[in-house]
Amino acid sequence: MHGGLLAHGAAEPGSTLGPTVALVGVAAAVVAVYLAGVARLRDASPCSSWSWRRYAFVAGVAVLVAVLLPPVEPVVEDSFPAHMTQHVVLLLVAAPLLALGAPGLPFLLALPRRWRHRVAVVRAAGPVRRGRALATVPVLVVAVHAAVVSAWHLPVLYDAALTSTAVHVTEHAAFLAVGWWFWSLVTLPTAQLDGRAVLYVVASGLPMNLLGAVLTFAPRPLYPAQTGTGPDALTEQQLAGLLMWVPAGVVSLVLCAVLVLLWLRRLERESPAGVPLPPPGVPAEIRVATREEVQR
Amino acid sequence: MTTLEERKAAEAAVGEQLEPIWEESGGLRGWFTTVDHKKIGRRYMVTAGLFFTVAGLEAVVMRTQLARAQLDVVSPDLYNQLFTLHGTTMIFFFATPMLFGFGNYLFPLMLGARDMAFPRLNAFGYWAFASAGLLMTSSLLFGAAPNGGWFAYVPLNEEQYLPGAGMDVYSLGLLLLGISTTVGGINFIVTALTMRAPGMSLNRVPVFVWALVVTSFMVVFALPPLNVANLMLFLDRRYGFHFFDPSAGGDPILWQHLFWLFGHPDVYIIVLPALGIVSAIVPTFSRRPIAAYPLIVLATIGTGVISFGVWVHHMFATGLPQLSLSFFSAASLIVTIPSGIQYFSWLMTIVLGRLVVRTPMLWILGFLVVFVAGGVTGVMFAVVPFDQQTTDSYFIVAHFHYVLFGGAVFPIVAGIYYWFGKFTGRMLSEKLGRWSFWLVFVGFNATFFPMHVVGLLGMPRRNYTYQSGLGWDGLNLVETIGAYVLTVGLALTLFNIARALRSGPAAPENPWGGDTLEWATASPPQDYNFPVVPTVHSLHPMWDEKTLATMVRDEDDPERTLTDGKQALRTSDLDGVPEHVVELPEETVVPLVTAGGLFVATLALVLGAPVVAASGGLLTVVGLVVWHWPRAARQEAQEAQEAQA
Amino acid sequence: MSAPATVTSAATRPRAVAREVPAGRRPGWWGMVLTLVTDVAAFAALLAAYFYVRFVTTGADWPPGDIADPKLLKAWIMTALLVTSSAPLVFADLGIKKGRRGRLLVGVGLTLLLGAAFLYVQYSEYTEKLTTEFTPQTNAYGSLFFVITGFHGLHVVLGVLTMLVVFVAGATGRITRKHHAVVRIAGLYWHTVGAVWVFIFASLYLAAQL
Amino acid sequence: LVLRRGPDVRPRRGGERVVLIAGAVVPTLILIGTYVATLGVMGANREPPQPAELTVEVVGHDWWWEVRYPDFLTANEIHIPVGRAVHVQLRTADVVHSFWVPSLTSKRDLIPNQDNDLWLLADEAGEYRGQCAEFCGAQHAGMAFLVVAQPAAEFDAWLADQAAPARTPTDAVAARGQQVFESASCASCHTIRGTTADGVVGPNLTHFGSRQYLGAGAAPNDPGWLGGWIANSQTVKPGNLMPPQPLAPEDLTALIAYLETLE
Repeated sequence: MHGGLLAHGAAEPGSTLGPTVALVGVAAAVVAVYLAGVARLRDASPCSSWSWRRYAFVAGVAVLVAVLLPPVEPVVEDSFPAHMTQHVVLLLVAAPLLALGAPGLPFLLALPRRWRHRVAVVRAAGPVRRGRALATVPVLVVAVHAAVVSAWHLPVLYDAALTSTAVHVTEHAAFLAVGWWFWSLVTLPTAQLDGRAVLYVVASGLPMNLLGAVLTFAPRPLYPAQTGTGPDALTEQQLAGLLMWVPAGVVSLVLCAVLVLLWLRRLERESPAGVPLPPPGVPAEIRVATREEVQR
Repeated sequence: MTTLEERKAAEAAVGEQLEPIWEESGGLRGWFTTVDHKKIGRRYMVTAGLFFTVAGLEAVVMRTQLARAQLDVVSPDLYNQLFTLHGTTMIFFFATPMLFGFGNYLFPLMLGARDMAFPRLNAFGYWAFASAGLLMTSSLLFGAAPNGGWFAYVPLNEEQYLPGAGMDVYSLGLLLLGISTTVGGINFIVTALTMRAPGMSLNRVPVFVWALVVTSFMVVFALPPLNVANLMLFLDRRYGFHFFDPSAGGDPILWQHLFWLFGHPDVYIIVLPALGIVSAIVPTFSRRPIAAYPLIVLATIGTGVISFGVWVHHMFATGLPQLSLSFFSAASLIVTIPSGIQYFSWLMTIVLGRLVVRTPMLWILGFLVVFVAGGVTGVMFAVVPFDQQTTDSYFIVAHFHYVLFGGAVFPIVAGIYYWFGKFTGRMLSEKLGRWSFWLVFVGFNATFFPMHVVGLLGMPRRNYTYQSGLGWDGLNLVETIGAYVLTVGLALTLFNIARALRSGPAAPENPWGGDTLEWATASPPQDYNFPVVPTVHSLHPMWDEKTLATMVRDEDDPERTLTDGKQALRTSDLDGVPEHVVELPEETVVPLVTAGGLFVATLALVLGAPVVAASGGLLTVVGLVVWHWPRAARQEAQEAQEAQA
Repeated sequence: MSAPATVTSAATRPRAVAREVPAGRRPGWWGMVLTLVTDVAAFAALLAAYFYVRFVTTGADWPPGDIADPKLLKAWIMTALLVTSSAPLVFADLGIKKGRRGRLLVGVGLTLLLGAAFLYVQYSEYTEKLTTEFTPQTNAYGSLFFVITGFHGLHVVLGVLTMLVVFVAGATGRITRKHHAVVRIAGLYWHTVGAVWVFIFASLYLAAQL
Repeated sequence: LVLRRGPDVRPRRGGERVVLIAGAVVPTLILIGTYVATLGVMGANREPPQPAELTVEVVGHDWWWEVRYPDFLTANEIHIPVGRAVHVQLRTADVVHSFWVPSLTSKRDLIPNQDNDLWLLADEAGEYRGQCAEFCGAQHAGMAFLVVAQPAAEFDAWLADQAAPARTPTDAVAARGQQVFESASCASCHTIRGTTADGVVGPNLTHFGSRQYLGAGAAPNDPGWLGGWIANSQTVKPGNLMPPQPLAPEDLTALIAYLETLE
């Protein structure tokens, strides 16, 4: 899927056509395989959730393609704010959508029977099982997510990504991987959705908020390779920081709100809050106790 | 139908067994050793009420000074002490402790628990709060009150510009209080997570509890920046450190960031629990379940989260990059949306229900009127150009009094009228309550509404006097008269309280037909709150036949009566499934000693005696060790014995 | 009051309440976690202040003035001491869960010693810095350096004290298989203080070299 | 608003949709409108309608305003030409102050180690009162200033007057006053250009007589108030940094006469 990224850093405009076609092609293939898997799944057991999960996955792939299209890359390379927007979209839009698509099962089902069997054997093996168990420990996932996102914004690595296409591809792949992984934790049907999910989302957003604050208030350009050092560099950096801080914050806030509502709905299903009415009529209780009661 | 008589009969039998276990010693000894959340909660409220009275009188003196231009009632320096202390006391020593007092008293009752999760920590929190408040308030008597503004901007508050002990009292007093508030908040969270009655899943938790839990989470995250800033300020002032000293690499804006990183959430730390009180009272007097419960919960959580992102709007005039202002303006606008949701939830509850107006509801209606005005001006301050014009003028004084007096004091007074019967066993007079309300309502608006105008006319805040002929004179006089009316109105409620305590009619168990579990207890509640721990089946347990029935049905169930010792039921954090029985601590003097050590340390640092301070710290450490000394083995031996028997 | 009710019900109705081993998280665990959250927030505020002063008010020259880059040898030693000190504590915790008092004492004792060693190295670093390099009164950098490391040092002192209490309590048989929560909760504190040090080390020592 | 009475028709549920629409959706729309308007005004406020030609530097002191024009220093009075934008550089000598002229401009803080600025534009000639808006200590209330907007010609004349050194006194009493000023402690804090007085702690008094107020708006500048101010300014503006001046009565009279001649 990342084949198209190889065009990153391409100087001459004409050369983006090939990679664009390649990227779209790969994306289309992935979607096709996924949809085939879902079709089989629905034949086997009609489960309503797959109807909307399909849309989520397709939308996720579409968003991914849109922000990674080779013609986008030169723009991103020139503009710090655009670059940060790209990162935010990868982490906060594409990743949750893809995770909502829950593609594990459909991909598995799309495989030929023999392969499926082999995958199942590998999945069931002890070390793999333990590894997968470890991969669902929330604190670990949040920590890795935070570490990866922060690390790629250290000036050293950031500059490297700007100068080397391979590093940049790795960066995007890393974002996508940790984002997908993290959001699977929160959105997978197997996950017990509760208030903790909100904490995880807030915690995973912290590094971006912090970075946003630093970029907003820093008095000098911190990434000369991206912005240069001129007077506009500072404004550009502030805009980039603010984009990471406020709009990204709003997106994750909305996601949190949805999580809370879903959680309350789940609770309501399991143990209905019930809405009894107080005893009817104008309540006789609402009055001050009488003298007699005082004496009694 | 389970009648009240049936329940009483069932409870009396169990109560007999519980009484000797839960009874605390009386008299002076009991006063210092109690760990009962009800006594501590009442104490919080009384102490905070005392600070409110003092800070209110300070405000009256200030209004007197400002009645006419160029008056000489107080000196400029005394005026500066008064406004600093007024702000600091109202924000830190009245609003939050008062609401924590409500919380302490009501939390276990609303949750159907026997006490807070950490009763000793509760006592410690009170003693730390009371001593910090004593330090702060009494400093005025020694002429050493803080005089650099409750926001304590640097470099003004560096030793160089404001020598003397005033700002040391401020920084250390707030540090001590910060410890108290933090442990209080942690106690609320843990209590709400682990001590709820069986069956009380999170969607059956009263909104008031939600509000205080969100508040507590905000405390946990918002107080550290303030505490750190105060530590830095103290070190700067007393030991020549340079955190905020621009001549040695420090930065004055750092203080503003740290302070407002706390300060903006603090607005909601004050208002959210008060809104929780509103959400508790409105359904009772609307005779209907609260409308849109999930949305109101979401709004409460949302307010808490968003409020951390908007501190910069207190700094619109400091010359931050224009670009960033536009973003923070947007963030500040967003924070009003959750309040809108809560507001319309109350309105819909009233509209769809059958409103019965009694004094508590009257105060709530007053709140609904006043709070909306504060909300509208709040939106105005998110508009950068407007903020840059009106910030630090009397307009903002008007705004935050509408938000804080309107949003916190009105609900607090409503809460006092609502729960007074539960707190004391006596009912307040309706008639006096109504008089008090109307006087306060008129006085409040007469005091603070003209401030909008005078602010727009260019009068800056924190001025001990003003020049005549600028168009401010008449309005200031109206404000001062309003302040007197307001004072009389509040004094009437105080009188009402005093009268009721002496000769008020006895309070029935559930005088208002309320919906939450505190109304299932006696007025005032027994030491053990609930003889039979209820099993909760709905959001409004007292209106719910099934829940009421469990309090009779489980009369013989040892898991609901817990008569083996001073025990409480621990339930699972999300679903309220019983998990374990926890032993609660007996009364003890350790929290007092531990807090006392901290107080000695604080006082000694203010007075410049580090050795004494160190010994105070040592006392605290010793107290902590004694407090946490593992007693498990003793318990286990006991259990083994019991098992054999 | 006849036979203890909880035990009776354990025999007749094995409900959650009467389970032998306490299920779920105890209040003490929650209390410690929240205390640590607020504590970590305080460290975050301090480190944020540090970076704020570094990025906003000073130029590229850091540490400012004549102060040399912090030396790393002692800091590495301190880091190693504190990070390794967590291992014996886990050993002790797992041990007492199986009722092994010896493992508890050895583990806690080792942690105690490593913590004390950390404090000793910090003390020697402080003496060196204060006498030859800079003091908190030198400038804002000095203030930040000493307050951040000092605040952390205070946490280690409290941690060592806690370990001492746990050790004595363990030695006198007050901590048992069933009542071992105190070890787990004290461990939470210790591990967090260690983790915070890693951040301080990275910010004040390593990043200062950049 | 009709409250339901009579038969019990209280619904158990309901209201969610109204709450959501009235409490969240409608406010959001209103807020978006407000925000767009905000951005518009912010954009309009950023730059003056025409580029500012003159830059005035204002330095906040406890508790007065130093005003620096390119050629001279004055205090507590800022003169600007009508209809022309003036760029104001804001700095502080001590604590945080805030520059606010309610009728002309919003406020901006004066912060140590930070360069803030704003622009002033008066459409009509006249006097505009300004004051410190950030609490700055004992005499925060006594830290006012005056912005005087004058027609261009008048303004240029004022500039020329102010740039000149202080006039030498012509009568004997005033000359004696100058002597008192130079020999007493006045000169250690105040500067009068053209004399030996060159203190920099207090306001520059070179053209003191032309100013309307004493002590940053504390009192009108007339001989009576001035005498009281010099003798003991603490009675007029308690807490300000000028110590009482125990002068012989005739010295005081001479000093007043001299200062009033400095127009």
